[in-house]
Amino acid sequence: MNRRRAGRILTAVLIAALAVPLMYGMVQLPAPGHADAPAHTNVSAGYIERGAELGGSENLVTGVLLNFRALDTFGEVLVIFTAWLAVAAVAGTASNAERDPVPPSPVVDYVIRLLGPFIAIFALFVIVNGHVLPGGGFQGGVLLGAMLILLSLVMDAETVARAVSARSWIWLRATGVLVFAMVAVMGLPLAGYLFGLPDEPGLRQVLTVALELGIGIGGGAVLAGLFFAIAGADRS
Amino acid sequence: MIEWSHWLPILAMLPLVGGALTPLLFRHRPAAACFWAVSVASVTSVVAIALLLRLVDSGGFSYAVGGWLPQYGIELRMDEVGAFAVPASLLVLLSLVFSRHYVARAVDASRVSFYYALVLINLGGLNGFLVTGDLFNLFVFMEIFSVSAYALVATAREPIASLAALKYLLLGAASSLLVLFSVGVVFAMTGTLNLEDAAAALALSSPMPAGLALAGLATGFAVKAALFPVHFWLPDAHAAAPAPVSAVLSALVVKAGIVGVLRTLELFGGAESLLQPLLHLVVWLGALGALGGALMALVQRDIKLMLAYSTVANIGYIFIGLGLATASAVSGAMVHAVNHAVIKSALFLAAGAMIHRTGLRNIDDLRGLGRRMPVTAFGMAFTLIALSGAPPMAGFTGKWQIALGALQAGHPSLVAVLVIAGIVVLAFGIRVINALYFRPPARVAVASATEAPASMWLPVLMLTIASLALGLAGTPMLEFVGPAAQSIYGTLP
Amino acid sequence: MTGSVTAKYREMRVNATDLFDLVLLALLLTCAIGIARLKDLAACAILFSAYSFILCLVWAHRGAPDVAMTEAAVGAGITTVLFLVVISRVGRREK
Amino acid sequence: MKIAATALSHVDYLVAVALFLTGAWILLTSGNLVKKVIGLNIMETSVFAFIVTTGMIDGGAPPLVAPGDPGPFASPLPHALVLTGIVVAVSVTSLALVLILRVRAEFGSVELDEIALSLAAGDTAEQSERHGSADD
Repeated sequence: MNRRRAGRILTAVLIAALAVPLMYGMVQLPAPGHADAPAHTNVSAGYIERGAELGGSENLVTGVLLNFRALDTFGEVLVIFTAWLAVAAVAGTASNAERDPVPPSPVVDYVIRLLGPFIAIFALFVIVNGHVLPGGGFQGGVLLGAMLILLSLVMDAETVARAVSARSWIWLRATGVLVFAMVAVMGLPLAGYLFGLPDEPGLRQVLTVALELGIGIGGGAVLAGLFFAIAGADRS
Repeated sequence: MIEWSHWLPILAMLPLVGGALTPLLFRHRPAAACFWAVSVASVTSVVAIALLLRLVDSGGFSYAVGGWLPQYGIELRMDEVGAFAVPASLLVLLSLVFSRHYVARAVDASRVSFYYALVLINLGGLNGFLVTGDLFNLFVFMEIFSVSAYALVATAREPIASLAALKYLLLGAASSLLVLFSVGVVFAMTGTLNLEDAAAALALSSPMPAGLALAGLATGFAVKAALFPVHFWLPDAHAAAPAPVSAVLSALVVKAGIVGVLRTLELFGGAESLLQPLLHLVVWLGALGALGGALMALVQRDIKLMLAYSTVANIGYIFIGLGLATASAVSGAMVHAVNHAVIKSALFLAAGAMIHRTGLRNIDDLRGLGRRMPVTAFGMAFTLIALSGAPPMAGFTGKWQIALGALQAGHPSLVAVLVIAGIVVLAFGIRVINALYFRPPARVAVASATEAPASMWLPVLMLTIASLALGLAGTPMLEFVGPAAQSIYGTLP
Repeated sequence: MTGSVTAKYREMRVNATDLFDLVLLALLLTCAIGIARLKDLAACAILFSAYSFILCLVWAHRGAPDVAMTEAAVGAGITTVLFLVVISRVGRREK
Repeated sequence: MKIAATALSHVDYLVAVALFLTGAWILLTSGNLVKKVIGLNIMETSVFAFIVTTGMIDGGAPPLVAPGDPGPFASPLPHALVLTGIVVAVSVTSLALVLILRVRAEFGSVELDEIALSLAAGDTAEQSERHGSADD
């Protein structure tokens, strides 16, 4: 107990010692919100000036994610797929999930079952409108995942997990990676560079929505998979 | 005719997508998964070698992903640091070959395809990390290889593996955050994420927030590289992981931390006044790590723990070289990073083959194994001597250059540190060799052991030969990294 | 339809730090310190959810609706659910 | 007075630092593994908060750019970075939680003190066994 106390005091000293230079350094950064800070005048200015036209998305965040910095987003899709691979490799697979012994109240049960389809439609709306509205593939995917998790709370994880065969689940989870890789390779003939999107607006639109859908479905399936694996992990 | 530079993103994408496909295609067929993984790694190695030849031929080149101007999109580039992708791909390839029989025993059959997928994704993350010229992209690829590395440690069946992996994860995630925080600071200061652009802007900027970013990046990458005193996650994680994973982690994943430090030095090359104090600190931490790691290795009884501590020592050498900041020391450090990768993966694979055949991992228990497993034991003995830095072999070149650099920089005491650490390494090497060859078997498992299958001893043998060949090729290697070592430090002597 | 929604988002202009922001930031700190002090893990997880939700308000108010949306779903939603599932299995008291 | 003005203009950054340090405190001092992961998450979100703030602009609209809108707009780049960061964070968190469940299954606890005790007990058992058998 004494040792723990000494450790806490030592940590407190360490953190206090860190706090001073951190705070001192941070207040010397350009103040947030000022239009003449480098964060706004350099690359960002270019994005805002011509990003919508060149990137093909009025929502510049989507343009940056899917077009300008597509490789980062590919990495992001891969990280979350890797997380599922990792969880599955460590914990066992979804089929080991066992039902939660405490049934939820009938009201919760009813409300969630009622909400399910609406959440799914909203998720789809968020996914396909990502280029004009806030939102996009991953946000919609999270909503899809959240819907599956909610459903598995009232229906029991195994029923939801088994709604689709184990084999299809894996393919669904990899959708993001596979679609992204395909669009990236198509960039070579269409735009001259890997990860490039074509200049022709119609085709670019189609590929953007394909990317969003891939990321959304893949992300949602992965998040649900993470939940299934964790919910049943210690009994595998 | 496709432009050469298009292969640069493919270097990373190929193992990443190949890895993602592994559980999709071969979930219930471990042997096919292995074959697939080996094929993907082979093709990646060919791509890496072709890019290296291109680099030697025509100097560095870059690729604008998506065709955007570098600062708006992401720039990938091939330079002398990126050339580390060649040993990375080849070492992962050999580890995958080795895994074939090892994993069948060490990992549940239903999870074998996940194992191969994670190894390939790890390689993809490493390759991307090596060739990217963008700060945030560096972070993304770092997370790819980190997350897969945490999981790979936990694929081992030993109970301690999950705890070691969790410790690795908590520390690794905190260090990644420091890197991300610094990326944010650099963005707030310069408004760009491109390494070259940001470096140019940082050279002109005010010292304090830049110092914050430098400290964050240096600490973050030092944790990933297991520099003393933030090395404590390494021994458990590397010892608990399955042997081929230990080889990849010790040879490559900690080296990615070194590469991160190299990129940091590049980023702050123009801000000499900030770099100097940090470099001094790094030299002495490296010296402490070299001595401490070697001594800790000497007292270990578990052979994999011994090798893991020796990695801490070698990371110490490399940091001494980087911190000295003279041309010969830095090129020595870069060459030693490659040589140590080859030697240490040979050692971990040999140790893995012994554990696979006998189920024993204690050095005293392994005695007398030299006769029973001649090729593996020879590989281990030979590379242990190479590790100590004996002249014609691979460990020598880098350490010699670092020692020369220490003398040039006026630190003769560092040479003493290097020599003492080398003697300690030789001492534990002799201890193992003595046990393997000059002691009678004490365990039934040793007396009845036979040589490991060819998929195990062949990689060990190839790495053993490589550890001699790289030693003989010391001068060309130094010449190759020379320009990079010069340019990394910008204005420094 | 999307046009009118977009217009609504455009009206969400950021002002220089005002009282609303300061209150939110203070709440954030309170939540974080509460998590540090509480010994009940389930309470910590719920508090983390609240923390994420406040953060999401801050970001919505800072001109980042995309990030706010993601944080609301991931931080306040999925991460919290994962925490609660794990806590229900490992016990909710911290020693 | 000047200090107060600077602190107010940088209040977001200062709060981010304070949150980062609080998270670090939880990560370092808590003996409970789940609590450590919560601390890690607080650290992560604090860094995200900092990065989002770098893109903020006074009087600016969200980066939804339609022709004819004069701006100013918040910078989209930090938002994109943070979106990626959030995904990475949830990935790492879920892996950590699964590892915690496995640690719990193997050591019967998620408290570091208790795990250390059971590890020490296991070690001495192993050593005495080794002592008996390897004594040739």
